[in-house]
Amino acid sequence: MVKRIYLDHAATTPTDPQVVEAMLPYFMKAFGNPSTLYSLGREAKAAMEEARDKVAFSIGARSEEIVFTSGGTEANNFALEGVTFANERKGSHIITTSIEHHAVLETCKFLEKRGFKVTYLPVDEYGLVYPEDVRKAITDKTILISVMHANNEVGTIEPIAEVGKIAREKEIYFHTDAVQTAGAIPINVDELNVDLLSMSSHKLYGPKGIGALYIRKGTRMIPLLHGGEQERKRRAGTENVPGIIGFGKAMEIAQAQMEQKQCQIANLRDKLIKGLFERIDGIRLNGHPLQRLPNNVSVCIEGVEGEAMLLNLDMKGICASSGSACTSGSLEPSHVLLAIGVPSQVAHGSLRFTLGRATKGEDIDYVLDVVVEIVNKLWAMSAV
Amino acid sequence: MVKRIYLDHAATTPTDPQVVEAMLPYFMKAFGNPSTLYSLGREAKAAMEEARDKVAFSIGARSEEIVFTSGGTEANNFALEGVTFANERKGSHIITTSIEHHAVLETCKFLEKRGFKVTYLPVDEYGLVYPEDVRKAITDKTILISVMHANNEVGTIEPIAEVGKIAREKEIYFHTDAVQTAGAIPINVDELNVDLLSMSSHKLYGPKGIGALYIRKGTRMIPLLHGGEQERKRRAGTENVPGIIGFGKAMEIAQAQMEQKQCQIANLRDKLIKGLFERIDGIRLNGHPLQRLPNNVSVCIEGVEGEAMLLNLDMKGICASSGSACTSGSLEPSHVLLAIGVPSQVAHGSLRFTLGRATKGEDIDYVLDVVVEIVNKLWAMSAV
Amino acid sequence: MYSEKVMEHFANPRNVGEIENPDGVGVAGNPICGDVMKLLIKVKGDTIIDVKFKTLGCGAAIATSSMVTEMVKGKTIDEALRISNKTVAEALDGLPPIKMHCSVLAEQALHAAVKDYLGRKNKS
Amino acid sequence: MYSEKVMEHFANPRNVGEIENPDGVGVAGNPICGDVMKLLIKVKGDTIIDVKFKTLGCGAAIATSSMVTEMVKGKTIDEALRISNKTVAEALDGLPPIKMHCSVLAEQALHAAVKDYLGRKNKS
Ligand SMILES: Cc1ncc(COP(=O)(O)O)c(C=O)c1O
Ligand SMILES: Cc1ncc(COP(=O)(O)O)c(C=O)c1O
Repeated sequence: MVKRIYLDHAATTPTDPQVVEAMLPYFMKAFGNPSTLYSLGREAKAAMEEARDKVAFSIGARSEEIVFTSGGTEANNFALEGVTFANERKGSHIITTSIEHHAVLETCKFLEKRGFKVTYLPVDEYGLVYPEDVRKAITDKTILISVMHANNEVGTIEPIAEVGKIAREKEIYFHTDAVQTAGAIPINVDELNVDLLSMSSHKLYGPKGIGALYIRKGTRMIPLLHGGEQERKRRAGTENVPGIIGFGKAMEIAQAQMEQKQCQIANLRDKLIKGLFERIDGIRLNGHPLQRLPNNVSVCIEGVEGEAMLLNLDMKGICASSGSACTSGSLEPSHVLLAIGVPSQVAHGSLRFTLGRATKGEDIDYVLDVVVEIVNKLWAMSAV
Repeated sequence: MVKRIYLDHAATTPTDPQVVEAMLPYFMKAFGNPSTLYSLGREAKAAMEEARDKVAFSIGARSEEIVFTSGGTEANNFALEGVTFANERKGSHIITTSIEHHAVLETCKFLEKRGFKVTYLPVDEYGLVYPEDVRKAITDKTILISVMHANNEVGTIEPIAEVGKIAREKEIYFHTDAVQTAGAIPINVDELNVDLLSMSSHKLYGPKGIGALYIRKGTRMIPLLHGGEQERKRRAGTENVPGIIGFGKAMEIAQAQMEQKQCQIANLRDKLIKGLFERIDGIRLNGHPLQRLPNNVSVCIEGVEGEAMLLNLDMKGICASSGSACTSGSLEPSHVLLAIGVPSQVAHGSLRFTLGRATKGEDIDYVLDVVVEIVNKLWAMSAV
Repeated sequence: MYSEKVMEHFANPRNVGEIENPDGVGVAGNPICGDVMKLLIKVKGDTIIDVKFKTLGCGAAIATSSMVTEMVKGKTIDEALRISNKTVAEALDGLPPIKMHCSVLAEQALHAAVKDYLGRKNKS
Repeated sequence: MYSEKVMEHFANPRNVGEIENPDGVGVAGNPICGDVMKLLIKVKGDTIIDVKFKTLGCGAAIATSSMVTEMVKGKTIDEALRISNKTVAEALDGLPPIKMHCSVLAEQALHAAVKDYLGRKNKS
């Protein structure tokens, strides 16, 4: 058995043992439907509301402003469709960026088919959106702006507070996809000036299949999932009680550890970047050198192909990614790398390591040795 | 501590211990994202596909025809929006019934707002839809028919195969909400002549937060959740791996026990109905006397109010429901009871017991004693 | 959903029953809406010396009926008329928003009973 | 995703390298698409007696390169021309649909190398 070094925390994280323990009673014991009025249901409901408090607290929101969803994708779909369908009398224009996650981009494409207009703002070579570009794109038909908090591929953290200020000034709803930042770096919805914010539990050591959308009080929107009156009539469907409890617990743990972990992980990140640059020629860092997620190392290495690297890394027990996990099945180079101006032939050589709570210094040493070995092997084999 | 007798299995079921056990390895050990190509992700993917096989097998479908969703509500929303939005060039008319679950009815209302026309067919006093009514309602603009397999409140099982035959003849897509029947009674999508079929794991001793939509090969539809390319591009979002594994296991267990449990539960159901009718005057059975779910006892008792009965039952450790769990927060009597012609003042006295695998004969005896006691107490207090 | 006080009154409702030859009777609500409340009072001088209720309705309807009878017993007619649905709800440590209408029924039944009493008094 | 055979050829690719004074060289693909394959052959009489490859590309690209060199070694020129992308993919126990284009590259590189050889022969 080779040892395993998991460096793909942006794709998903292992569920924290304490989280699993917190969930367990809600499968077989307190399994009631929270909409029922007998004690078994009330018990589930009370636990669910406690979890909601924890999630709300972690982003400086009120509990009533949190709606649980099945994950980050649903939260993004909900934010975009919920606001646009409810406000189409006011206008039909949406502003977003060219580096959003597919859950935003594909929803925009769906909305375009249904008559909405979407502006996809460019980003600079570091993946930064310019608030002034947002301001210029606003028309009197604009009803929603959506800019991600941090990019999942290249790790760049966007100037959300500044964009939010402009949105507020113009009285336009502002959504941010915080799937990569929630639980990782401090978030306060008032400081960020956002009206809607998406989160996903499995990115922060919680279970898969659960997420949340923060909806500022007073935001006009319709549900994405229609049916029963759960979640204050904003999201129908029997609540995923164990998932919600797990998400709440995961968020609580993330908050408690954030300060310390953020720093520890960023140090290891810098060690890995430094090591790669010292040992490999023709390497470039993707994303912003400073304004970046504490756990993200995204590079392109010329003359190698991403998948070949990943398979070799896997044989050495290292889990990494090339572009985003979602696109690993497709042949096109990542839309994010193209948007920041990486030439196609270089983009094919992208490699992303995303560190986690359990990552150790010796893991980084091992990874560096293995990467260098693999790159040399592939270079020796290369036709270019 | 009073003992607890849970008779609200139509609202939700306790997760089977074997199901929880099957899920556990996928939280902390095989936690990989199934879209990734390293072994940790492939392992999760393989387990997920095995679960898909089990779900497909249980309804006589092929694995590629199963798309996992976050539950029954999402499956219903997906079926209706997915088909109508993809086929609006062909027509804009939908046929459904007046006794569907809110997840269907509210989605229809949403679609009406977006320009579709919906026919809500009436049912007879037993809650039965007449296939001939379906045939008559079809126009050359009809693109979808949706009729539930069995009603969650009154337990009536609908003549799906007959409706499906008509739909097939007229080449119109046919969806059935099988949330109350999947795992409870035999289902075969070919015999039922359905193109789409909704299921929900937590109704069959699986975890909450997971469900599935069967989509017959060749059915033209678009996704409800837009984003990544998961589920063969039909449902975006990182897959809820533990939930999917749990659902698969729950379905496998349900299939294995179905024949035996179906009979055992129906016997207890009949014992409960008989006992209630022998002991309480002015009681009526809701739903069809024979064509009904094996576990459903739905009655109306004159001169008492549902919630008062539920609270009293809860004090005696009995979990039951009045109307559907979703509507327990609202003041209107259930739309299903009104649709089968129960007068408002009687509908307020509705009581539903839904039995489960663990229900015993002595539980029924206890429930009968308690119900009689409570009804007498409430009658004595009544102003009418 | 319900406060402990509501549940306590629901589980052990006070003053359920009838009064022979009541001095005032008030009814509020109707079975089609699901709740019917009947309140009977016995008055001596200006004071309500006995009060009973009968209610068909939900937990909140029964609890507010019980509570309003407790509040009104021993009060003068004028004091009784000053009891509003809000004071009943407050005395129960609050009601869920969708159940506030039950406290309105209690107020209506009480006021109807008092008016019935006043009407009879004026006639005699 | 990949068959064991693909992974085995990927992990231990056969015939990687260059040939000094090759008799034929074929290149297929381009770096913008992510895959470039170079195939070199040495021919004696009508038989391919040596073959080497160099590839920049994904797992399937490397495995198909390796496999095609194995298949072609010792074959006549005519036999080599009859090797299609399908036979290469089959020899690898199949490829995922989105990776079939890699086997096409292998076919193209091989045929290009053979044609290069034939071209040189005709010239000389
Ligand atoms: C930035 C971003 N948004 C949205 C998502 C989608 O979240 P989920 O997979 O939980 O639906 C992801 C992860 O896949 C992400 O990284
Ligand atoms: C017939 C029917 N359809 C749909 C649903 C919705 O399922 P879920 O709560 O899993 O979203 C339910 C249960 O609530 C149901 O009984």
